[in-house]
Amino acid sequence: MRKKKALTKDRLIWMYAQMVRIREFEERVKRTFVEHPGVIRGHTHLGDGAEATIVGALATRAMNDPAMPSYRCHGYPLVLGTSPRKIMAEIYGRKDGLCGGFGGSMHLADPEHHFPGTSGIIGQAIAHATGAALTAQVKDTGQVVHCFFGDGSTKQGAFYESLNLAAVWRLPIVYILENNHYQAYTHISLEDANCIAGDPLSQKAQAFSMPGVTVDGTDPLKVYAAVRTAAERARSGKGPSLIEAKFYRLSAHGNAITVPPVPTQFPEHEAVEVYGRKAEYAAAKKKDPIPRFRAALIRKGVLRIADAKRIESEAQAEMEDAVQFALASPHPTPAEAVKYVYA
Amino acid sequence: MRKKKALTKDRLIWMYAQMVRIREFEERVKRTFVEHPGVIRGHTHLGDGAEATIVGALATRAMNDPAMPSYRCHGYPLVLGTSPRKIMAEIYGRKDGLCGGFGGSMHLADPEHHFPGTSGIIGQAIAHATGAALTAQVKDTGQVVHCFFGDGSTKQGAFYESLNLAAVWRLPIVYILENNHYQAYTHISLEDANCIAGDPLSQKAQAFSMPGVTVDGTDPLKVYAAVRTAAERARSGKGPSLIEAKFYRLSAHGNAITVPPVPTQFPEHEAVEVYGRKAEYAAAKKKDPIPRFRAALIRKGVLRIADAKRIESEAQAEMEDAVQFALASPHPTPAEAVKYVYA
Amino acid sequence: MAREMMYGEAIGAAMTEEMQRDSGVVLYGQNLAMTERDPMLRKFGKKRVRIAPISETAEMGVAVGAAITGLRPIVELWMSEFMLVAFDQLINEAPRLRYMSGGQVKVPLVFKAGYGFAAGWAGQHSNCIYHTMMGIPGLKIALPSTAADAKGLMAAAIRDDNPVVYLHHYMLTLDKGAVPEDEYVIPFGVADVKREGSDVTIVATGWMVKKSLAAAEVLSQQGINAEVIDPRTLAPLDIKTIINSVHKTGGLVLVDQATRHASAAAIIAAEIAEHGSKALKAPIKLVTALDTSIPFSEPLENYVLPNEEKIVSAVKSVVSRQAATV
Amino acid sequence: MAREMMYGEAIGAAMTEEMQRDSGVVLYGQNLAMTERDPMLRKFGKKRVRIAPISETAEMGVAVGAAITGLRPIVELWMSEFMLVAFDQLINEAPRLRYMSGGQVKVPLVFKAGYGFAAGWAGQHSNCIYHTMMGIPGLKIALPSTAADAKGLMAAAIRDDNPVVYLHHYMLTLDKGAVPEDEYVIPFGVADVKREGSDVTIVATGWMVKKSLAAAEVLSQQGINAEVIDPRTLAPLDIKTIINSVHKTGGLVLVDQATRHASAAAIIAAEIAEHGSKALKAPIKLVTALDTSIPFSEPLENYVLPNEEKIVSAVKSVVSRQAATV
Ligand SMILES: Cc1ncc(C[n+]2csc(CCOP(=O)(O)OP(=O)(O)O)c2C)c(N)n1
Ligand SMILES: Cc1ncc(C[n+]2csc(CCOP(=O)(O)OP(=O)(O)O)c2C)c(N)n1
Ligand SMILES: [Mg+2]
Ligand SMILES: [Mg+2]
Repeated sequence: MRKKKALTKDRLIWMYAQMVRIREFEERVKRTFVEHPGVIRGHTHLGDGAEATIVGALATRAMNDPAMPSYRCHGYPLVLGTSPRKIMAEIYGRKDGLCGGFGGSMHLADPEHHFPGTSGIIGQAIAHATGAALTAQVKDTGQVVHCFFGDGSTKQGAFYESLNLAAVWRLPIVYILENNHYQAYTHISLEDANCIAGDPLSQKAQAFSMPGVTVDGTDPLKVYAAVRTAAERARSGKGPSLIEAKFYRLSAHGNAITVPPVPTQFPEHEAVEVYGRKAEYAAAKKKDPIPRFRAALIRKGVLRIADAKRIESEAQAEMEDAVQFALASPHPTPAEAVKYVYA
Repeated sequence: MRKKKALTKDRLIWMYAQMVRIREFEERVKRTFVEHPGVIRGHTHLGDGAEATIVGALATRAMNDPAMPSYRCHGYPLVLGTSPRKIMAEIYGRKDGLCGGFGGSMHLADPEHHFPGTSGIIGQAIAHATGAALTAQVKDTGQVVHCFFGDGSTKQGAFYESLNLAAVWRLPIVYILENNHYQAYTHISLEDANCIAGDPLSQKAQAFSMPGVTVDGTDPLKVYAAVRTAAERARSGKGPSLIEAKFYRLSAHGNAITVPPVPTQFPEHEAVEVYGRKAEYAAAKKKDPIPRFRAALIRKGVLRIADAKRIESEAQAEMEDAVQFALASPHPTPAEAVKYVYA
Repeated sequence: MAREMMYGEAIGAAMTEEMQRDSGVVLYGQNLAMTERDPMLRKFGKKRVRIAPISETAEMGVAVGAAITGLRPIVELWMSEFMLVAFDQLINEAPRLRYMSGGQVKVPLVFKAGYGFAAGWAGQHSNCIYHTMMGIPGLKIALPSTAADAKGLMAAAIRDDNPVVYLHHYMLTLDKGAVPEDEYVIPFGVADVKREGSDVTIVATGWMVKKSLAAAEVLSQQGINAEVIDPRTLAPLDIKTIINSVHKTGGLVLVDQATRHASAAAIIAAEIAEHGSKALKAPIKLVTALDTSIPFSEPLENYVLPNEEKIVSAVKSVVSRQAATV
Repeated sequence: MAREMMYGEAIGAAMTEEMQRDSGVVLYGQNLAMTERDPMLRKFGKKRVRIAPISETAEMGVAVGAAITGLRPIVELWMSEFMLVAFDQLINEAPRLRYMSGGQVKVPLVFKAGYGFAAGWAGQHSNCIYHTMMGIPGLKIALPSTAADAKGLMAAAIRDDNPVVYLHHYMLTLDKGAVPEDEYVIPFGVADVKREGSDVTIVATGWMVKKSLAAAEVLSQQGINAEVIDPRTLAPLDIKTIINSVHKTGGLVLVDQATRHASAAAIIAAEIAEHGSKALKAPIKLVTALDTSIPFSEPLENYVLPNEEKIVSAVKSVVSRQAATV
């Protein structure tokens, strides 16, 4: 096996910056519910807590590898290069949104930045990502697809069917199982047989004789290492792998589901709100990937405090600008609604 | 663990007789295509080769345990006590058929004999069987459901979803994976990732941290032992198991699919017809479970040759009678077709 | 005795009452009964009230298998579109098993789901897909428009020996109405005249009943007296009440939140075209969603969905053509 | 140049030609290309022609993902009902992704499946479920009734930049007809007049076109000259050709192998009721399957399905009512 190049200092700093950008973006989405009530409609899901997994995985990208997550999808395109302005405007349902206001928070798509689209229906996008890997294989592009989905989604048939098919066809794809311990309001111990038995969810890979590993999803370097190995395997024609990244979602599943005219708002995390387990949530907060990665980089001398602060304030400014841009963007013209039905 | 009672001599002979009955029945279904062309319409699937698995599993039944297989379903109700006359008449589409001619070969149902029904859609009946196990658990009947399905069916999402749910709810069910090496015309090595890797399909159980074992499905005693352990586990509230029984389907998948007025007929086995692998088929024939079990029982002094012959000629007479009965049965009255839509 | 109740509450009341009445009724679904404090769990225990994994195929298939072996499951599916991942169980299993068995088994179950959530849920969560379930012999479909109907139809759904899809409208969840406190069962296949009128007939379901009643108020101020009918169940479908009304009014406007070719309105129009066309003094008019998926942004969403104004103008055009015929 | 070809062959011919034309077209499905001898495999190689496991959700979902990233997949699904286990991909993914992306992606794919196999396949394999796919904006549906149409519509389906469900009728597989040998593409949304006539209009699809043409022959011997129209695609649906015909004939019989409320016939009836009722001299009549699942036994199956006699008698009743109007 060829020796793996270590991540450069610049790359590590880039990774930290991306994590911060995601966090700052999501924070502003969340704040919008308070500061601009009514501006965000429907159901919006945040990626705070997932930053290390998202960035650790995407840091391994090469050859324009596509990223295909679920409806909890704000973070990925931010890393791929999509303008936060467009993402925020989409979440606000504005004309300048990434999808012109047609898709919203759950349905971001930016094919130009190798983000082909998402689905709001559990598990189904795992098959789509597998299809993107088919394209890569047939067209011999050298790409590896990064497919992200939740722990809950592994209870959907689409997950198993896709993994078997990808293994049989040896498709170039890495399946990244984001185990954030919850599917919506349900703790994983209430619905997953592996979890109940005390086994890792990566064990599901054995149903397809596929490599399956579990990593600490709060550590971007651990995620990086695992995904990199899997991506190399995939790129060399050896087929898919399953990587379970364990972390904790830091906000509630999504904004509370309300019926108009009751305004939408963001509740407390389910650990507290539903299960009354404050200690569990407090412990998770302590493992927040961002301060931990920051501290580690500073400890290793990769990052100086001043640089960290600059990164943070730049991200804040960038995301604040995204909010202002989105607020200023007009709504789409009603009659345009009949566009885009057919190609 | 309490000591397992050995099978009595009578029970072993009963097992042999059931295997012979299934074989004789299926032989007559197959012959009908030649001897009475046009009498069987649609798609008919035979269980020859599966006898050891069917009988070995069902010999463990207790407390009116239900059996729920796929559309390849003639053998099971024969063992449960359904009259072969009624089954044959159903396959011929007659009024005296088990389902009055409404269901046909793929949709036998005999709830009185604990055979609640089948589905022709791959994988879906695995969920139904899981539901029957829910009934047993909620009503506290002590029953264990015997759920049978093919190797191909493990490629359907319903399989995985059902096993996880059954594990989480600890339902009293035994999942019996009939690995007959083919799904229709496709050899398992073309579609199953475990098989391609040289691993047993019972490994899929690990996706649910569930016991999974592979047994020789041509030996009814091996199947019996494995299913018995699993059934005891299920009956004692410990939840489901997966048992892979490996055997070989001895006839083609089903009658050739023809468009009227081209008559239906039975082709050669796919190993020969599709893949040209005559040796494979010949080897499977040598492992035919019936002569092997016969020889074993005779060797052990359980069965005398004379008794074996009596069993065989009785089964032949019984199944010949079923054919005559079914041929003589009238077709249902057309206007009855609108019955049974609603309860 | 009736009590003011929200539509959502009324559904829960019927479920609770029926579960009290019949110990064979079980309830499960995703994200319900998560903790011991859950009121249904406390009332009916862990055997009868369960949380399920995100596995609609298993959830719905388990219900089918449980139903044919003696339980009466209610599956909470939340949004009707989620059933699509398991549609075989709805279309090709639950309604077929009795028939294929020659009447030997019955399949008493309720698939409960909300629909039509026109509140920014975008392209995959807020469409109307009930037409996919129509014309499936063996399957019944209820879609209540008021709190009282919500209760009475749920009770009937649970008692029915056939598979029933019970579709509640998300936009009506908080709407209040008088609901009978005692046992209240609304027979399937009986349309309800929500407003009597003499000039024109409006047929609508779910949220569109509310919109149609609002439109009828506007129209009455303009001297047009519209009758508003809610079929309440799409299968069985009570065409007779609609034909009787059309015989009285001579005009028919069909309002449906679905797209045109996915609407129950089109099915009703076909029935009237075949069996009631003599009574019509003007052609039928359909008011449906435009032919798009539901867009996210509010102005787009509003544009594609039927509303009061669209109903008013459709009714007026029908009434004016009726007048031209006389 | 045309050549006599079977309906089934014509489909294969179109697929082969289109795969030759465009290297982005790939084909996969269960139980195909099992060995190296497979002709499609030999022509197009292992990358473009593949066998798939029994995993409709993955098969169809993979097609969606491949389509949005640049391939044009054809998925062989064999029987339309098998799609039900993966219906979300058909109804809620393939047709929605373009719209939700604000027009950024396109989803060029073909879901190919047979249907209506009235040959003893019983309750789960021989129903008609195309109505479930109607009214789904973004989705197109083709269902050819002749060998030539089979070729021309398949070519169009593969070239279309949108998801297309291509439904071929099993009972027509061996039927022969003249098929253009060169490139032959039939535009979607253009109905075909299969038989010209002046007295009454019959609209039918698939196998029912054949039955309707046979009925028209019988009727012509009785002095009734029926026009037979095949819409060929249900989405888009060419209503104009039907309305024009009705303007000529004054009478309309809609024949559909599906049950009444699951029929395309009902949708067409609704369109005519709204937009063409003036031309009608008698009420529309629907000839559909009876409201049952398809029973196994032959006499039962025959009883529930539409046939020549039922069509003839429906046409006669319409024609006699037309006459009464004049
Ligand atoms: C088929 C289907 N069933 C149910 C839902 C409702 N739903 C939306 S998000 C969600 C939880 C998903 O959990 P997980 O996969 O762990 O992802 P996470 O939200 O934790 O990132 C559920 C059940 C859905 N969208 N689709
Ligand atoms: C959802 C679905 N897809 C495809 C089919 C067609 N089909 C019928 S039987 C069969 C093969 C099943 O193989 P397996 O599960 O191994 O059972 P076996 O026939 O070998 O007993 C297939 C693919 C179907 N009935 N349902
Ligand atoms: Mg999760
Ligand atoms: Mg098999």
